[in-house]
Amino acid sequence: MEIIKIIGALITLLGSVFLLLGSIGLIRMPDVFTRIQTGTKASTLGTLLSLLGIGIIYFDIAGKIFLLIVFILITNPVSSHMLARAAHYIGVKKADVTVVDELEDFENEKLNNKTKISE
Amino acid sequence: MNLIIIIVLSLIMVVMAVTAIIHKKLAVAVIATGVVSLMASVMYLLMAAPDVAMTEAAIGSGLSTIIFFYVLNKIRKAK
Amino acid sequence: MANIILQIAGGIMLLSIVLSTFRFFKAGSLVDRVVAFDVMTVASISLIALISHFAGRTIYIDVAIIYGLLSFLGVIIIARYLEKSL
Amino acid sequence: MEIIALITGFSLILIGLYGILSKRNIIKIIVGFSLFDTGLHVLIVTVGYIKGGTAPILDSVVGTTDVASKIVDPVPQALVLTAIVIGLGVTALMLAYALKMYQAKKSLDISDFKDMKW
Repeated sequence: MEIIKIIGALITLLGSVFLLLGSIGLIRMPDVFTRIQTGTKASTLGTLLSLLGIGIIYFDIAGKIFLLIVFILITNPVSSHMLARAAHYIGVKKADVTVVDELEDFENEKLNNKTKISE
Repeated sequence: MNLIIIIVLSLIMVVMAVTAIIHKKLAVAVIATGVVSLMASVMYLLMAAPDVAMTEAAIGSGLSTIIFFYVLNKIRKAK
Repeated sequence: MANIILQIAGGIMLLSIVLSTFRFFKAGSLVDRVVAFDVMTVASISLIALISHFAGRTIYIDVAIIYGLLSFLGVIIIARYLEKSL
Repeated sequence: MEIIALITGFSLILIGLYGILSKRNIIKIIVGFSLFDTGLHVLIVTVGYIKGGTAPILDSVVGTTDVASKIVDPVPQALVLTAIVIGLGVTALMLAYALKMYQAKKSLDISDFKDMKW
């Protein structure tokens, strides 16, 4: 039994290290969009791993932990996607090293098609 | 461990409350109030009150922010 | 042994919350602050699960379930406010 | 541990009171009221805490025989639970009045509303 508890604690430690990496990236990244990306990916993975470790230690509440993991896995990327779209819409400045912006290309193409049809 | 957690949470709560009062933009003040409510919820859990923590999480940090932003949007639209 | 490892993990999670508080103060726009708020919420869900281990009551996990259900509503409403389409 | 939570609650009450008394924007006054509310709730919950106690919920950890020596006081928690919900209602009512006042005079400054002053 003790070895299972140590395995669960190590998985929780790994998850907390991912959370720390996410917030270090939140400080060091150059612009808003990269900050959204690192803040969502790393922190979602860290939370999933640490909850999984707690679920391994206490096996009788594994159902609740599974439910919580599914909720976080669904809701967290959706909210950060909406936030990134809002940031693009209000015209937040991008970093100088940004090369590809597919949403802007898509909207320009749609605008061109509309003007072509109306002519 | 509990002592360290409660000291850090208290510092964050006081600093965020001062920010909510002295900042000029209204949206920043509302988000800072949400952070104060979030940390207060974890503090209730350390004070052995999980039912109060649940209510504070649902109402103070979720619903209150939604009402504030709804009214800010209405005020911006009426301008 | 397992208890010491979990205490170290709790310390790292607290450090993560404090670092995202720095980003909240040194923000360039409103979106930065909202991202910092999101990271703080997710880190405190993990912290609640650890506190339920330290207190020895597994019923504290229910608070984390409430957070996981309701925390994304605030971020979505702020995003709609920024897009001017609420 | 209790003394730190008490200091935090008093600090939040004082900061909120400063915001209510000194700010001129109506939304800022409501934010100050919300902070005052949170500080008061922290204070009341901390008063009911007993050292070494656990949550007043009966399950396999807390048996029914020696329950009174293990749990904290549940009455302040029930009071705070009611006060949080009533605080939400009061905040919503204040925000609705703030919206109506803005639509009447196109201003959020509290010193523009002196109709009842004589």
